[in-house]
Amino acid sequence: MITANYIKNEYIRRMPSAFCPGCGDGQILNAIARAIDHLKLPRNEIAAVSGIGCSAWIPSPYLRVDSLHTTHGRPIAFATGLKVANPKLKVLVVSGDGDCTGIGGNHLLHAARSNVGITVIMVNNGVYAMTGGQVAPTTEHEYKTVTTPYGNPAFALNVSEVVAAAGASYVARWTTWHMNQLIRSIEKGLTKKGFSFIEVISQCPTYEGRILNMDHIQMLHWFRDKFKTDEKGVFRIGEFVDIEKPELTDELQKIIEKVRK
Amino acid sequence: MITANYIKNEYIRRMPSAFCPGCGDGQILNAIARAIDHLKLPRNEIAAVSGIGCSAWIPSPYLRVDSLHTTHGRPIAFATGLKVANPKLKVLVVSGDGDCTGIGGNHLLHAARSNVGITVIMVNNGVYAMTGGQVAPTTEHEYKTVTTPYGNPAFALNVSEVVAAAGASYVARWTTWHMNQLIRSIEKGLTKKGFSFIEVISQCPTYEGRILNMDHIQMLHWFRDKFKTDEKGVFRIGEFVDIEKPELTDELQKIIEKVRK
Amino acid sequence: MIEPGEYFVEGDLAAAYGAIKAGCKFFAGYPITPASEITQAMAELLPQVGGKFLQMEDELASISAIIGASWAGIKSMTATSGPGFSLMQENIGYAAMTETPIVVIDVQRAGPSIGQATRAAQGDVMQSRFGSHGDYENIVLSPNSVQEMFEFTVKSFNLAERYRVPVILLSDAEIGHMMERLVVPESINIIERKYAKTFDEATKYGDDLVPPMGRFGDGLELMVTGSTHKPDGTRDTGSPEIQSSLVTRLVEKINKNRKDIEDWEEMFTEDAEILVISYGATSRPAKGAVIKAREKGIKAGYFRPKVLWPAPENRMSKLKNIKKVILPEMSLRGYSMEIEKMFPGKFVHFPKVTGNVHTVSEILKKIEEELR
Amino acid sequence: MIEPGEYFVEGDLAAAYGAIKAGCKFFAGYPITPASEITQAMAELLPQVGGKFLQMEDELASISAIIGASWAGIKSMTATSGPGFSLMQENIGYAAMTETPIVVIDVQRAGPSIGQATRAAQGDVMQSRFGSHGDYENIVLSPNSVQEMFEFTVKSFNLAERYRVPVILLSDAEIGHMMERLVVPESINIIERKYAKTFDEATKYGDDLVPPMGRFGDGLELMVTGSTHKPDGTRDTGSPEIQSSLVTRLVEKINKNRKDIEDWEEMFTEDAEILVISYGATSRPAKGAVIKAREKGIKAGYFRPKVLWPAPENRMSKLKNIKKVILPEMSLRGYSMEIEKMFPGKFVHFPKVTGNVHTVSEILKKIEEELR
Amino acid sequence: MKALEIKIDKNLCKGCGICVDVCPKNTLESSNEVNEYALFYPRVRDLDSCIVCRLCELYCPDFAIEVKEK
Amino acid sequence: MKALEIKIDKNLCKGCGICVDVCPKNTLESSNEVNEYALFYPRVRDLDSCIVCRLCELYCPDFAIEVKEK
Amino acid sequence: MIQIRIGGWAGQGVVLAGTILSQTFSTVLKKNVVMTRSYTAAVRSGVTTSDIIVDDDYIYDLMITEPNVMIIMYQKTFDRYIDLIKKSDHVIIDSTMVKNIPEELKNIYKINASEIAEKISNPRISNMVLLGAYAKITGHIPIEALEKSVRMYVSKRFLDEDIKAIYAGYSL
Amino acid sequence: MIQIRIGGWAGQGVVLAGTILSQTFSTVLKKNVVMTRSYTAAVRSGVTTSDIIVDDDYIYDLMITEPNVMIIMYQKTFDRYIDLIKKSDHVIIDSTMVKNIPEELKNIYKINASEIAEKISNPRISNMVLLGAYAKITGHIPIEALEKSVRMYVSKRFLDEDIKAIYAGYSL
Ligand SMILES: Cc1ncc(C[n+]2csc(CCOP(=O)(O)OP(=O)(O)O)c2C)c(N)n1
Ligand SMILES: Cc1ncc(C[n+]2csc(CCOP(=O)(O)OP(=O)(O)O)c2C)c(N)n1
Ligand code: SF4
Ligand code: SF4
Ligand code: SF4
Ligand code: SF4
Ligand code: SF4
Ligand code: SF4
Ligand SMILES: [Mg+2]
Ligand SMILES: [Mg+2]
Repeated sequence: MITANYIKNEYIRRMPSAFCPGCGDGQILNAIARAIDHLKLPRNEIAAVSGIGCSAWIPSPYLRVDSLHTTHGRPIAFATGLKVANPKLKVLVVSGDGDCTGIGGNHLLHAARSNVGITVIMVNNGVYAMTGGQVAPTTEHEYKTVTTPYGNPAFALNVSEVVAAAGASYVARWTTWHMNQLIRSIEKGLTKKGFSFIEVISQCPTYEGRILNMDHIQMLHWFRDKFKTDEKGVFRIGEFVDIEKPELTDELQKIIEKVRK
Repeated sequence: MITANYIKNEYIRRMPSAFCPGCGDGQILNAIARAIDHLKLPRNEIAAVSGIGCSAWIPSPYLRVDSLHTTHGRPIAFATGLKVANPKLKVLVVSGDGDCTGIGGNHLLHAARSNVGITVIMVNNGVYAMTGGQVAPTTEHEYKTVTTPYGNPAFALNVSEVVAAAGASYVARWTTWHMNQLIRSIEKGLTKKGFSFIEVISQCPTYEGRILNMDHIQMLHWFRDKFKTDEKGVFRIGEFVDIEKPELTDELQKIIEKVRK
Repeated sequence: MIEPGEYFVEGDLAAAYGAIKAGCKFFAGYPITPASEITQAMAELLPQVGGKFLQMEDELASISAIIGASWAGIKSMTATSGPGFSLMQENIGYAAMTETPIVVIDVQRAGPSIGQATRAAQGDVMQSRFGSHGDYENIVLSPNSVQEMFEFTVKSFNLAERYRVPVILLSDAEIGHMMERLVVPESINIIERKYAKTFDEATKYGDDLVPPMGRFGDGLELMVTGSTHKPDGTRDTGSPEIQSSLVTRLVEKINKNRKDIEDWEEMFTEDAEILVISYGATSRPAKGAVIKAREKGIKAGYFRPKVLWPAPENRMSKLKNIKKVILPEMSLRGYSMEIEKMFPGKFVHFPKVTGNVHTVSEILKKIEEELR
Repeated sequence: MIEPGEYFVEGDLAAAYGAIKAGCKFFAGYPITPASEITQAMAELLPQVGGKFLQMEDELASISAIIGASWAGIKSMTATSGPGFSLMQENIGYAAMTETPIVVIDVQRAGPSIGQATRAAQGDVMQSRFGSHGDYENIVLSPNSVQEMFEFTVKSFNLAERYRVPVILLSDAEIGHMMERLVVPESINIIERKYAKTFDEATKYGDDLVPPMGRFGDGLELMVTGSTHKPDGTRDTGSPEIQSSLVTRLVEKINKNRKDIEDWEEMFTEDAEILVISYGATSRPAKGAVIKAREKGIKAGYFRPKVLWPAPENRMSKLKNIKKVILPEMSLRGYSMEIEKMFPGKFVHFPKVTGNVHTVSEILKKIEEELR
Repeated sequence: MKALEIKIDKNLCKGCGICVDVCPKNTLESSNEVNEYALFYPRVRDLDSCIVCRLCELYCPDFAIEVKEK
Repeated sequence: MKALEIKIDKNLCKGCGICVDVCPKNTLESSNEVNEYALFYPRVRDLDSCIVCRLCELYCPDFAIEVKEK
Repeated sequence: MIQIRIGGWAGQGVVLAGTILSQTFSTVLKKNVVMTRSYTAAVRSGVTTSDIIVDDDYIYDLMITEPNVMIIMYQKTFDRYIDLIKKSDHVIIDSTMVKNIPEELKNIYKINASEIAEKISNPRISNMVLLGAYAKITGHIPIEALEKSVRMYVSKRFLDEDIKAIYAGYSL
Repeated sequence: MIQIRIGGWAGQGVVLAGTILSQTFSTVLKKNVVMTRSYTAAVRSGVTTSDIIVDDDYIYDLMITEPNVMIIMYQKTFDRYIDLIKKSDHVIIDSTMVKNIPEELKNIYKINASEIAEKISNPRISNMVLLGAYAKITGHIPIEALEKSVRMYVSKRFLDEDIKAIYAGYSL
């Protein structure tokens, strides 16, 4: 049986992390490391790319692989270049909900559309945590945050649905309560030829907790009780898409072969 | 019966346009003007916002209303500010497929999500026309363009589906063959409280024509024959979404009232 | 709302107060350290005065939205820091080209790139004037206290409305996050926009080169474009003369009105032999050091541009007796090119890029060293 | 592929040829006049040499992608014009901070904002150095012929790899769209990247201040970040010393190696009394005018920076006999601050912002006027 | 309804032929006449056949055709 | 399977109590002991009850708990 | 000129204490005051400080150079600033949180602030206890002025306990 | 120095003609050549020009100042450049497209290029006919050099008709 200690020694660059007590980001790090281990992927064949945000710190510096900690919103675009330049790399993007769908929404859309073979793990904590608890594109209507003190006038984006509509090869949503399912999905994502997207509903006790008026244990229980595969809308979890279609770097390779022969 | 001459005198700033012979952009201008006329909207209550591209020239300078010709990709963001600043205005965005979903995709996503009460008409000619026929996010897989000389390695975005998934109040897709339906949808869009999105499949004889190897008449016939309400994927036309939900500027007004009382 | 009186607040909050007092009714922004406190304050304050706040999807959208709102006749602002300021550059140029009054606050942090988000720097000085492509001029203000965060924000709106330009309030993490006394005065001078009542009026300008601005919804059927355009707004992307006359006017609009816009503070300059030029947070210890130097009998002077761009070149060019000019700043580049240009052969750069402001004694020591 | 020999091509195409010859294997870009021809040529050429081309969703993505690719050990480039160049600024700063070799071509057009897309200008000179927030230095080259579009593109790659900086090839619509003879030589000097073979190697640098670069996939477990970081890549957003030493090195890396990087051309400078300084397209008529002036017995000289940043300051500061310096350029701002700084009291600006290059006779006339 | 006249504005018409194509009655036809931009504008083949449905006006991208009713 | 020892690394544990919550056997409990960051780390209530399912290890965000098997 | 550093750990109310104390000097006592804060980018945890400079004159130096007073609420913070503590005129610590004090340091006011706070309502108002103690020990501010500042800043809900806390600290 | 402007309407092959002519001078005849193009941002339609400067020396002026030769393919272009046409040494027009010529202008070579082109294959190669005529009229280039340039540039599919067209123009 795989022990946490083995995972830590093998895949974690350093601990303790800078995450708050009870933050889901540590769980996601744990899940990523285990998925890599299950697949027996050599560490030098994995590259982690992240943007700016608490969740961007999951791989950088904690995951013991080459890591590119980029600008806010752009990790998917950086990752696309990295993947195209070296298709042998498994390129894993870890991005917050703000990073991935706020400032970075466009890159997400186009990575899904062009089906570039990278894996994006989006940490959905419903808030801009690193900057102090502002409203995110994933914050529910009327919720109060420091930038929506009278309630959010906008609505939450159903990210996985949008990514599915944009053409991704693999889309799944889990919560930090669903550790085993999450690990399994990350494994699937990393082995998928095309673009894979895994949304993780995660707890941010410090800021999301303030909005929801819950502590991290309450949040985990809420994840357990409320998020179901047969739920609707943002509460639906599970695998949404799992298809095969031509992957971008493969297509580029085919072009080269076609042109050069 | 409404004559084109009346429409021209009432709503068109100047003719001839700079569009190529047979370009669908002129038809769309015609449709917009007629929709405004059908609704008996005073011209000073309409503001047109567009980005950069051939289709951005439809309202600017041709439509005789206040027009804001913005930077490439940003018209929806400009329009959001304009609408919030003066909710009485009917704010109409006309945007090319590249403008709207290439560089501007993120604003589209968030305008739909936040349900701001603007109307976006996206001209889908499957190409970057103004800059000379480069691949667009709406170009089909393997099509040859000047930047995909060996075939498009990526896939076309099903824009209306994505906008629907993002939360728009009204989504419809028509072609320049479906003039009456298009006009009806623009009317519905302009009267809709929330965010409305109308995709118009349009012919660009100059560049799209080169890609498809069709002239504009052939393209119109193709639109007529291939695009159906019961088709699948990008060939499906019709109304995709038509719902009511709280609109952004209304919500902001409610906040003001709540705070001030 | 924000009664006249005394407050003890941080600089960011003072800027938000200033905006409200100046009549700002729309703010679109995106969180970023160390400017988020302005954004958060505006979210709270605006609805109280009937204004509207939007957190946008990014900084590109934020600046676009405030330009849009400005054309609806609403005073509008955004606030950001380096990374967001870089993203706003394209549309700062658009605002300059379309002569749209907007206020952008850049609370500078230690860069380049992500750098150190909570720490102070003055590395965006050149960017605040040259960050967008092509030829344009804007106005950049540099506050050095919480009180000035308030006052200069008001002034930014006034200048923006007066000259139809984007105005940048260039602050830094030190001033933005520092707490100090703020006195909100009873009465504040507010400049309101001159509106064109007809289409024709909107196409003409007088000696000040500033045409009155049309407003969307007034029935003028305006044509606004970031492309080269004739005075009536008609796009013209081929004529050499239209390009030349438009761009020249946009630049001259600022140059011609320099006297009205330039602003600075000086002390002991009449007989100074060594001059300390400084701005923003750094100008506080700089002034302190000059005072200390005088106490020691050193003929030191102090000169502080409050408006960085356009620079007070007229005044600086008259400071002839100076033998040496020291520019302490929290940047390796900052304002140095401008000051070196104005004081060739006399210029001594004194950068500090630790994220900390210079101390009085550091600058005093430098003055003494340079005299040796 | 691109055999040595003679071609008659436009500048944009020559740049693409140069990139291919330099070993560029990845291009990510977004169409924009007048740079689209580079993009289109790369789309066509790259697969022929086993390279890859991507049209991205925008310029933000384009520059991000080439930085990502560079870390995989692939020489990468993008090309754009003003509006896109403005959008790239945030990540040009990121490339500077992470010391990523990339080449960005900016084919300048008449601005600000959308301006006149097909017409030439030189308004991005300051932006090319100061467009991103914070303190950094990069390298900017300015070609004045189709041949130099080729040669300077090769040189841009060489400098980028040598110094681990973003290099900007600052061209303009005139040179980009002009057709002229191009000679592709038999052998071309190519500088290849120095790779670190161990993690440790990647954290150390010698006198040139340039550490060898790690490559993703080599098992070094690199940490790359745009945040302030220690030499080993560990993020440190609180320490004054780390901030100061990193940023100072990034700037000094260019300053210290100025002698190797600076590049210029000069003529008749020994005895010149009036000097015409010019770069890019404008330097062609400028040189012609100086030759004509000499024919008329005027002691005119010609000086042309080929590398705009770092500017050839050492050389310029030695041009002592000069009484007047004329800077003709297609901008109201352009390079003027630098030249005014170097030649205080002697500086005469001669801008032309019609979208057209100066003519020989215009510059000659200006020389004669200034002598009167 | 009957048409009194069908006017094609030579300075606006770009000769795209869309009107000819959409006319349900074949009232219009292409011509070999060019305007000053070297574009071939259409002409009326058979005025009487026109049912004044104004589809030509609806589809014309250039506001170049005008059907006058009797 | 039986646990030999359950080690909680005081320097890593942030006292979040997630391990206590997810343990199906109530093997762990909260304590009042704080580490140097003033965080209360959990303690073993009943070692024998542990079934070495390692859910605590799987859920611990900080790699702070280690279950040693007999 | 008075220079005060309040140092603690994220979440201990360091900035609140600093603000109330600064406001006492500024708004109540009409002195010139500059307060700066420092914290790492990690929102999560770490050493947090409030630095207060008080002067009758305009304040030029924005950085604390030689603190007269160090109010320390946490062991790690104490360790980090040991050099400044040695040079300071007054050092006031929360002795519940700072236990490890080098022998040679004699002149330290040890206030069991957290315990006192807990007795009043909860340990989170230990910062207020320390402010009260500061008023007493240094004599820089009358306790009434401090009370006034607390009343200006603190919301009704917490006002009573905070006032109790400053007086508890003052009466030690 | 020779300065040539070829002026026409978008789509008439103005740039192609300019390129082939420039290449004749540059690659075949080893002269220094600069060719610039101008067109409006409207991709759609409008006046298009190719300006060619040829010199034995290095070329400093990038703009045409006093054209020696004007080759005009379209009436609107003719009208626009009437001033330059008046000053030019040689004016060559496609008389099928340019009909409206002021009386006073005598020295104009009227070539019915479009008609000739149509006879060979289609009017789109009228530009090649005009190049042939240019070679004959000005004597600036041997027709063989022009042919060489055409062979270097034009793809096989169109080569025959283009060669025919230049010789047709040359033999007028
Ligand atoms: C261009 C730019 N804008 C804004 C910021 C400030 N910023 C840093 S992280 C962040 C939000 C992070 O939220 P999210 O991505 O949801 O991550 P989380 O912290 O919630 O895990 C923002 C706005 C920035 N660094 N760069
Ligand atoms: C920031 C920026 N990047 C690129 C461009 C160049 N550009 C102008 S229009 C255009 C594409 C237009 O395509 P689309 O939106 O589909 O409109 P169309 O011309 O096809 O109607 C591009 C890339 C620009 N103006 N600004
Ligand atoms: S602020 Fe929230 S997301 Fe960030 S580390 Fe703390 S708990 Fe996690
Ligand atoms: S290029 Fe295409 S889209 Fe643009 S005007 Fe011509 S036909 Fe229309
Ligand atoms: S009105 Fe109808 S029938 Fe008459 S010409 Fe037009 S399309 Fe034909
Ligand atoms: S549709 Fe209009 S532009 Fe086209 S041919 Fe008919 S009248 Fe002319
Ligand atoms: S291994 Fe299982 S039973 Fe044992 S302590 Fe951990 S969670 Fe509880
Ligand atoms: S889950 Fe880990 S960090 Fe949390 S209390 Fe248990 S051992 Fe400590
Ligand atoms: Mg988040
Ligand atoms: Mg398009």
